[in-house]
Amino acid sequence: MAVVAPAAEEGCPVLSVENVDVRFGGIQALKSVSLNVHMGEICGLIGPNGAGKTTLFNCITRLSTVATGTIRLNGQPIETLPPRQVIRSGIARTFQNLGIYVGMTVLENVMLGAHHISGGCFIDALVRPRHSWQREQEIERRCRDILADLGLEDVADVAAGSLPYATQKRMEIARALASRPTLLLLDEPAGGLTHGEVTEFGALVSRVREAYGVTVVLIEHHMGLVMSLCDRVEVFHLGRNLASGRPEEVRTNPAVINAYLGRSR
Amino acid sequence: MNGTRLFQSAPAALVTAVALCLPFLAPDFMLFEFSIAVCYGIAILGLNLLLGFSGQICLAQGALFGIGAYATAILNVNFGMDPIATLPFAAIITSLIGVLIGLPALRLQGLQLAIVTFGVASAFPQLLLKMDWITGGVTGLATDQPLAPKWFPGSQELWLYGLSLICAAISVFMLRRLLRGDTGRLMRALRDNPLIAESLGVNLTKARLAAFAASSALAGLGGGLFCILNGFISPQSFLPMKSIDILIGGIVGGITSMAGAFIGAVFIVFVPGWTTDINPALGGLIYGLCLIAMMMVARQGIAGLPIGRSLQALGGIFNKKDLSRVPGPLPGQLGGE
Amino acid sequence: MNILTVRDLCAGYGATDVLHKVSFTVEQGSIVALLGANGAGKTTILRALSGLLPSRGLVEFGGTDLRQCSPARRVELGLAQIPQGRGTFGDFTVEENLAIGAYTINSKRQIKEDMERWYTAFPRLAERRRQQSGNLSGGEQQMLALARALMSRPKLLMCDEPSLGLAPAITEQIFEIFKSLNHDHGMTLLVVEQNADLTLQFAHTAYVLEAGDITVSGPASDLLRNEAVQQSYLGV
Amino acid sequence: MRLPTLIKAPLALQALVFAMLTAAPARAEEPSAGITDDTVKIGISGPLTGPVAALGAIADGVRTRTDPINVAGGVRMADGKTRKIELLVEDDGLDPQRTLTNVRKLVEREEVLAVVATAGTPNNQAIGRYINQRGIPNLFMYSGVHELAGPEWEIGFVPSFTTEAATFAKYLLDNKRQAKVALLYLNTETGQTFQAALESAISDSGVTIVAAQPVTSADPTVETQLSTLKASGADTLVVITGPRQGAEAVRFATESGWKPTTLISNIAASIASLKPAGLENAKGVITSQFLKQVNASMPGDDVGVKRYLADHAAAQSKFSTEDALGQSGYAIGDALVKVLESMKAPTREAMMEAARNLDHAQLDLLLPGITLTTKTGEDVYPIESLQLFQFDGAAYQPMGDVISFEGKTPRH
Amino acid sequence: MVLFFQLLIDGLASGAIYASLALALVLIFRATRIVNFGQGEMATLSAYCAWQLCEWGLPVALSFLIVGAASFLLGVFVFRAVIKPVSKAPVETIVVITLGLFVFFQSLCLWLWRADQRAFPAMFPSGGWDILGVRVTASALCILLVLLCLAATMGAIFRFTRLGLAMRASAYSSEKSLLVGIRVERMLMLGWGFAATIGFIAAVLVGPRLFLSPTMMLPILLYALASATLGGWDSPLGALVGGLIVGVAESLGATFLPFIGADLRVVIPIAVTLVILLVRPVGLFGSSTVVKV
Repeated sequence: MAVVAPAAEEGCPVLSVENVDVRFGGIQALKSVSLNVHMGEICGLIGPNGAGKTTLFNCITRLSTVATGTIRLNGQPIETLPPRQVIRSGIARTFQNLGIYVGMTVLENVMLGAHHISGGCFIDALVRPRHSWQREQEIERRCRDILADLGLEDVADVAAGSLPYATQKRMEIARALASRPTLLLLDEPAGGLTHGEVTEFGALVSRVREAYGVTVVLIEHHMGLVMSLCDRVEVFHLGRNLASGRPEEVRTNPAVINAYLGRSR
Repeated sequence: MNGTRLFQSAPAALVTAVALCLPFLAPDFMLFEFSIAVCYGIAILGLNLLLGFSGQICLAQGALFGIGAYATAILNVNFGMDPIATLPFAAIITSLIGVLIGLPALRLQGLQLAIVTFGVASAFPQLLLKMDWITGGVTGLATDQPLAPKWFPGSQELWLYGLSLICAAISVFMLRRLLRGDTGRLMRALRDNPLIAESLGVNLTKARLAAFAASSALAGLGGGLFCILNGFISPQSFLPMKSIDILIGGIVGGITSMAGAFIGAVFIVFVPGWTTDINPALGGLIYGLCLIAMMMVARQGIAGLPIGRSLQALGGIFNKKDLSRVPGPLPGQLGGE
Repeated sequence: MNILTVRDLCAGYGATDVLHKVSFTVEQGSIVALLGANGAGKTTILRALSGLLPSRGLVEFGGTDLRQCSPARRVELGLAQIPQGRGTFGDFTVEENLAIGAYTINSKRQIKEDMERWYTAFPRLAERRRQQSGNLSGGEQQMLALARALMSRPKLLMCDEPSLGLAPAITEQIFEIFKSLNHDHGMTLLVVEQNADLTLQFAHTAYVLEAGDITVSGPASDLLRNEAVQQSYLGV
Repeated sequence: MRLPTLIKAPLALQALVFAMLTAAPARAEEPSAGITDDTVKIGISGPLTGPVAALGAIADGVRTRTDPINVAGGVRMADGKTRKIELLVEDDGLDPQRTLTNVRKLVEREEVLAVVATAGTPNNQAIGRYINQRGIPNLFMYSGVHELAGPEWEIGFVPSFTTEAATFAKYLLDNKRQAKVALLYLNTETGQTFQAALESAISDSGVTIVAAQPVTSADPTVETQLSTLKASGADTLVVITGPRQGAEAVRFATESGWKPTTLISNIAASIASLKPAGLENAKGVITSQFLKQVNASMPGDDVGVKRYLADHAAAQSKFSTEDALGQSGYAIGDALVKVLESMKAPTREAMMEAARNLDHAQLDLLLPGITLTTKTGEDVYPIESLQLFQFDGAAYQPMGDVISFEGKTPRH
Repeated sequence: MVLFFQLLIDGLASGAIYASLALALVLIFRATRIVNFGQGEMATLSAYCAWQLCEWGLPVALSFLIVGAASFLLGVFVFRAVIKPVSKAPVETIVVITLGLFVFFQSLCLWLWRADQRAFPAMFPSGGWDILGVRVTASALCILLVLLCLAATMGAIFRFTRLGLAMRASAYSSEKSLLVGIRVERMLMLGWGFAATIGFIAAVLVGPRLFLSPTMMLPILLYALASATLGGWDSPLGALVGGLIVGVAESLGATFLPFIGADLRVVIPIAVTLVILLVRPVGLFGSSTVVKV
């Protein structure tokens, strides 16, 4: 069983998860899991359903509570931050089954991503409308830029719920980018996309990494995407680290084939 | 996206037009009834903010309304303040108490919150009786009548009606400020899916309590106005059914429509009277049927009726944002492993 | 013999139609794949066939005209669907889910037998029979959804994206089960999938749906070689 | 922004109305609004719906009295004209705010001469300022607490709760000098007024209040309160509540084996309302009354009761003949007729004048010896006498004579 | 000390009254996910009908049977007439409709039978026992026993029978239920029918204690809502236990907490509910529906 050595590679990792345990009731969802992600990397997280991948994301974004272990972002421990502070510290995520607001327009959804920058103070909105309005305009401009960058400018004022699934996924990334993240967590971004769309999506993620200088961690079952996109792959099984390495190494690892990929791969 | 425009949709324009024409059309006592409706309308605006826009239910709106009324009465009776000058204080005091009532909302949602707040509404009249050293207990409180100033050429009723309209305009104006921009978005995000909102950095505690505070302030303002209009208040006026009436008004009018708030208020003030006019013995029966029929025809409230919608489409030239509610995924439906 | 005949099917949500006169047939004992991009109307077809959506056009199932049948009656006739996103009852236990799956079966003994059979086939479910199904992992839920659908002893099983969100090994396992159901029990399957690669490998016939219309159809092996299909769905 | 449009409006109209209003009292012979040569309009606002809809029988009771009069041609008033009485009834659900709205509607749209039988103390207080400013008679309020909000234009009807408390106290002082009293009272002005009055009436005597428990109309049951009262060791139970709690108290006494002397306020003591508790359980209950006992199957030879029963049948009234509230309404209607008969001019002032100078007016349903007496400036309380009754399992039997407190009702 | 135990018993007795309405509320919630504010008023109408039949000379048992069946039809009718047409409407709409039912049925009773209170035929003996100075009445005991049986039966039906499973499934998701062959509409209809019958049984139980009047259920509505919330909305047993807790807390609190007293006793059910919900947000017996991201 390959265990990742603590960041021996170049410099301090952007995200470092060390020996994290998580329990739900009587079930131990994560057992001493570790993960290091370096600057500018695209790291793939794969493993059978129920291996604890999304749970790890939830721990990082503080939607689940860590029993033991530490999670650091740029060296700062974040496992005790309140959930709403996580995005402020530079971590943005997307959700497995889409976490978008279907009743709002695309632009509004994306601007929500910048909420922690604009503040959304009720008193401000009431007594200093000009001030909050200026800030609003500024954020809108920036969000429209991001939308244009992702090719969504035409649908900016369309209700998000009426868009095709693939566009919604793209919008969710735009929203994540609006929060000026350093680390982007993508939970099954290719799920439910057709093959052509998956390829497009992969290109988008690469481009976003370059253009916005973000580090990406993604959970994915689509092996084609994982193999072509990721710099490094981390395999989970039954709440533990199973293997780690470059995509081609992992792909041929017998333990991974046995637990996850199946015979045909 | 010019949010400073006061009236964005056709129902709003219609309601405003009717409100401004009333003095020419309605006799004094009707004007008085309409002023009462405006009070309720302001309280319903508060409920709209809470239920329609931030997705939290409060069935204590009638109690908060009463707190506003008592704040005005006590400030007037015990401290000799001019009744009109007490209104801002009524709003602020009610807002603070509203935050207290909103505290359970941090843990409870939906049905449970509704029942707990309804409990508050039920206890309110008894609490007023218990605190008789300041509320006057069963005898109630009589306030000074704010007479129309000398320069005002119209009748007393017209003066009070004008006063109510000004309060309503201020409320709508403030509410619009809250609902546009970031605060508006975050409240809708809170309503449609609080978990995602939190992961987007929304401070749920602050946002929920702020919504309660703003909503209660409106209820308090409406209540203060109610006290001024009537000149006398007693616990009997703030029974739990008042909260239910306000809820009915909000939903009948359309829970995400500001114009609907006032339409709903007119409904709860006038319709019970009309139904007893049809037949005193069958009044309640007809009112009950009326409520049921109303909701079967206008499921989104009167402001959401097709006719309202087509008007809205007409007004779409002015209308940039659609604030209507599309049901988002429930927290439990997000799925995941 | 065709177990299912669909002719000129139109259906949609509200005023606009998503499907524009779709026609296709499913042969008794075959596996039929329905491919297409998001929003092409695949799920709409399944929903219309199950009677969840009002539709126009002819739908004939095992010789019965389905247009007059309520959704419940269709299940009784042997039409089962596993909806997208699993469709288990989250606050039911695993066992209750299976029991409710057999709602149309009247023989207690048969229910009991079937339950044991699927517990044997899916040992993970047997282990968790008293757990709330909402607490199961994605793969377990998909298995439960499958077992639940099978409890009604369907003649035609329709699956909406069975591989969505599942690990490759589990996807494979589920397709193996499909294959054996088809092969050993003669069950007819209609599968909607994104994973065209895998689907075409095991299906007999396939239809490609584009914007509410069937554009390509034929034996699965032909489609595997079709250039247009390869470009948009197979990623060659 | 909106003000200019508002101001321009009905200047002329407002001025006109104002002029008419101020001018009216000046020319006293000119008839007031609501009265013509052949009709007089009277308004009633009361709860016809909601939890206290039982009070709606009062309005129906008034109608029971006026309908037959209209059929017979009308009331012959002191100015020589005969007029029919047109009653207008509005529902307020006992919400003071709605009472005010209703009264305004009645006065301004329907133009009634006066309002009668307005139920509820807060409700009468809510309309006090308005009727005073407008000069609208508010006659024969149905409220046992006489805190007048518009003293110039108001007059009560039923005995004050202070009078009832004094009657009960008199009974105890005469018959049970060392009584230990447990008090179950409605936590509104009703009960609080009674409690205060009872306390002052028994001060410096052997009678003591050992426990008092409030009930609210929203309480599902009052057994908790009764258990507490029982535990206090009292030997006398005084109940000042609505009919439901009164009946519960009676039943509790039987069920729990506690047998105190029970005194029940007349608002809860009607035979009909005690029936659910079992009439045999109610044996021995004492109450005070100002209305005659009506028994439809055995009307006896009382002329007043017979007329009441005849009118009740003729008017097709919806309340039962034994309903004390309907009877009160009938008596109020009767009193209204008396006032109309003695009105010397068709004005509101004349009406108030007549109502304030009733001299031992006898009503059909008042007990013999109880009359309406008022005097301008001195006595504004029409009924200030009560008679004690005890229930024998089938009917109330009088205990002693009418106890009069004429002129002793405390003023506020 | 005798007083304490007496109040405890009194609390259980009044708790049983709250529990009976709570049981009907929980049943309809379990079967249709709707809180029917008109439930109590529908039950009142049924009780009046039963009373009227008795007045007309029918034997008590027979009239109860007839009205029990009629109540079922009433529930079905209400569902078909006003709930089914709006089944896809937002929840607020349905809330207002049930409030409309509340107003309608209350006014109907008021119109037909007027506001006077009437004696409802008692099913249980009126006596009681004195145990060390604490009075236990037979009727309270019988009500409790009947409720316990009712709650247990309902719980068992929901858990172990096909019908119960199908009703729960229909309430959970109509679409998924259709896919397994459940006739969802029929299930919802049954749910309304059963709830109306249970409501009638509740009214029969509490009628003799509260007396028959158009507003007899009004004062206990809040207490019943609190009981159901406290017990967790999807458990019949929870409703029973919740009702008893509310009853006892109220009885003891109103007497022994001087700052509350009998006049503020309405605060107690809410305070107790709040405290329990803060500790256990789904209520005592509620099953937690999994919430995950």
